Amino acid sequence: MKYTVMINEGPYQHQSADTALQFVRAALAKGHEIYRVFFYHDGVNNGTCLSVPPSDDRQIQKEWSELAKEHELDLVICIAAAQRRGIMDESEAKRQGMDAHNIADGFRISGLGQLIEGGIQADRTIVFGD
Amino acid sequence: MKYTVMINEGPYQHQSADTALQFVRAALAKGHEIYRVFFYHDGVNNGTCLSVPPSDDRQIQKEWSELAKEHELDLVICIAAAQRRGIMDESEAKRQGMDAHNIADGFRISGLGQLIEGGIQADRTIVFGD
Amino acid sequence: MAMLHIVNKSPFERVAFESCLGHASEGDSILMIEDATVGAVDGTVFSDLLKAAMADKAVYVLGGDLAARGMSEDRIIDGIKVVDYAGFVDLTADNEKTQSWL
Amino acid sequence: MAMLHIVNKSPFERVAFESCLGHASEGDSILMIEDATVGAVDGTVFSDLLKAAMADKAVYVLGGDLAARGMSEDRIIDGIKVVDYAGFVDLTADNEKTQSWL
Amino acid sequence: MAIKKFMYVNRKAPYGTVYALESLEVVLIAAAFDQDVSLAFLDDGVYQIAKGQDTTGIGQKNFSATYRALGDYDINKIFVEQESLDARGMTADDLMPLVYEDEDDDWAEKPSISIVSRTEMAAIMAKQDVTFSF
Amino acid sequence: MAIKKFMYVNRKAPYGTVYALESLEVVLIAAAFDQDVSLAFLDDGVYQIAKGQDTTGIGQKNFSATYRALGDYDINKIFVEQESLDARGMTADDLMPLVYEDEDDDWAEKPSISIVSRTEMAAIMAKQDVTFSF
Repeated sequence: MKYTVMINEGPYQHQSADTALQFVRAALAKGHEIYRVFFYHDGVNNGTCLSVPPSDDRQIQKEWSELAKEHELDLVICIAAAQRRGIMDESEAKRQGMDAHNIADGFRISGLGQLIEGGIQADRTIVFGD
Repeated sequence: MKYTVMINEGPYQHQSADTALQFVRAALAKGHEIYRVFFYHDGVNNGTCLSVPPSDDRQIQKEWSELAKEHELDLVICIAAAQRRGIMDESEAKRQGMDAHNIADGFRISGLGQLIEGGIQADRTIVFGD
Repeated sequence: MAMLHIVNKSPFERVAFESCLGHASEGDSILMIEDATVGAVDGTVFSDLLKAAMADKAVYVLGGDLAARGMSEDRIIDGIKVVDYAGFVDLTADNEKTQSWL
Repeated sequence: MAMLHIVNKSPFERVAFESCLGHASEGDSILMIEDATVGAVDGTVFSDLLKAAMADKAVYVLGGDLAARGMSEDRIIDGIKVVDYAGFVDLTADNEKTQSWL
Repeated sequence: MAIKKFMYVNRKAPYGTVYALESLEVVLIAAAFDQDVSLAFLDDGVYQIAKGQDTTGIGQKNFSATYRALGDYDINKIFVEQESLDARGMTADDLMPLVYEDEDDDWAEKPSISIVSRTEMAAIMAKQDVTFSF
Repeated sequence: MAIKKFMYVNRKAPYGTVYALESLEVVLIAAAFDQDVSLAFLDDGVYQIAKGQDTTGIGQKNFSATYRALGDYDINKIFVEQESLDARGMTADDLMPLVYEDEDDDWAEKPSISIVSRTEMAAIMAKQDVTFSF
């Protein structure tokens, strides 16, 4: 079965960011396909590379990056939501004249159309939020 | 009157970040002293310099930086909460071996003791959150 | 030693406002801000509870938040006072302490 | 065309769970995750409402979330099935569509 | 590929959180995809389409006018729950008059909003393929 | 400077949001400041000190043992609301046995938790100088 997953909350503040990660892992373990993971609202904060949680805590952002690498996941961060919240890739940083960017490995920034297209293509669309 | 203000939510997702800013402005306009503004939980995300909201929208992070400059505000971001969420100043970035930092002008990163000390020193402590 | 209780949650959505009413003491003040402002409107499933609390507590609503949600001041319960951010600040100064109901 | 309703809010804190029950159709399934799992416990102010919904809907609870909040499985309402994340995935596959109550 | 039924479920008040605004941004994009789009407003979501919204006092942009533009994007299936209005002391008169021009009826202007009971809303929800909640 | 009364009000369940954990982190720091510290657990906050918490299934750290350490930090005024327990089908037996050693009574071990009515909780809240809510 082909899934699109939408994540609306950032890491640590709301468990929905954890649950989504666990759900995606479990779906992959069962042989399902994750067509796309779309990060919206504060969910875009899952894609920062500057997070350094305590070493005995889970590393949500890194786990997404690793999972993406292992399973070639398409992790899409909404550009409009990301701009409001300060998540930026290298090309956007250049365009904005910023000297830093903070997007983690395995994530890409794109538009809301990717969410709708994901909903059209997938057999199931699941929303995780607050 | 001397105030300490605590902000527990990030910009844009929850209005409490806006309300806190408006409250601090109004208190300053009335001649009160803002002893400290302490950013905790997702509130630390108010201190990113990478935010680029639409030009017709409010610029919450920049407004804090400007207000801090104008009134010499002490804007303190909790270090533990910031590390989880990926808000980092230059020295912490160096210490962590990161090549980027994203703290906005006028904010400093420090410990939770600053919140308690703020509560002790101020005549009033006001919490803004979700 | 009066306390200002600050509520920012809709009474139709969360239990915070009701919990606030259950814990505010006689002579305390209650200020509705953000989504809580819709609780000031009369004729809702919540208004009787708020009116009962007004017997021995002062109730305020932040006007800008009420207007943003399309609710005009002539709809609110008689006796609720409308304040702006400056009035919000005054309430925190006039009461000895505050408690936020998040 | 059965639907899986996913609820993650405590029924004691927010109206989302009650709203879910009011909108789920006969033959639908309801899965409690995160803070909603405390709603599975029997003998609460919410349990009668949930039992009534179980007359024509299947109800599930995510076991890991229930345990995290200190509630053991022997306290939950008879007939609620405990699942893990794999079971969560199965429920989304077995139902034609899902709706999250946020 | 067959057209899918997409529903956008709005249950939260505007301005207190960003969900209303960013939900609307999704809906506007969705209009370009030629799918079957419905919007549901229930619980505190009914405040999103309340008329007379005035944000001058809070420093946020008033985005309520955008709902009026939905008809131009062929988004005209807007369901509002009666019970949610009742609980909040509101009636249909408190909502913005959202309309669209019906191309099958000589572009006559028609209301986009249907006030439905909770039971009817449940039946509408049951018919969707993809449900986005905010 | 006079000692102030600080109260930490906990109204949310643990793990579903970070508030419980990060509130506890504040309380541990607060212990170093020689102020008068009280903790209130009401509404869903009572789950924070429920016994038997087991987080192995959700990948989060179980921080409930830290509450047991509060007594060692001289934090022993912990108020739990009876009505909140009742509504959730819980009793005092469902809570972790939080204790402290009373230095004024030959270090006798005493319970830190007081179960109070809503009316009593209101009276306790009214006596605080600074109230932190999470």
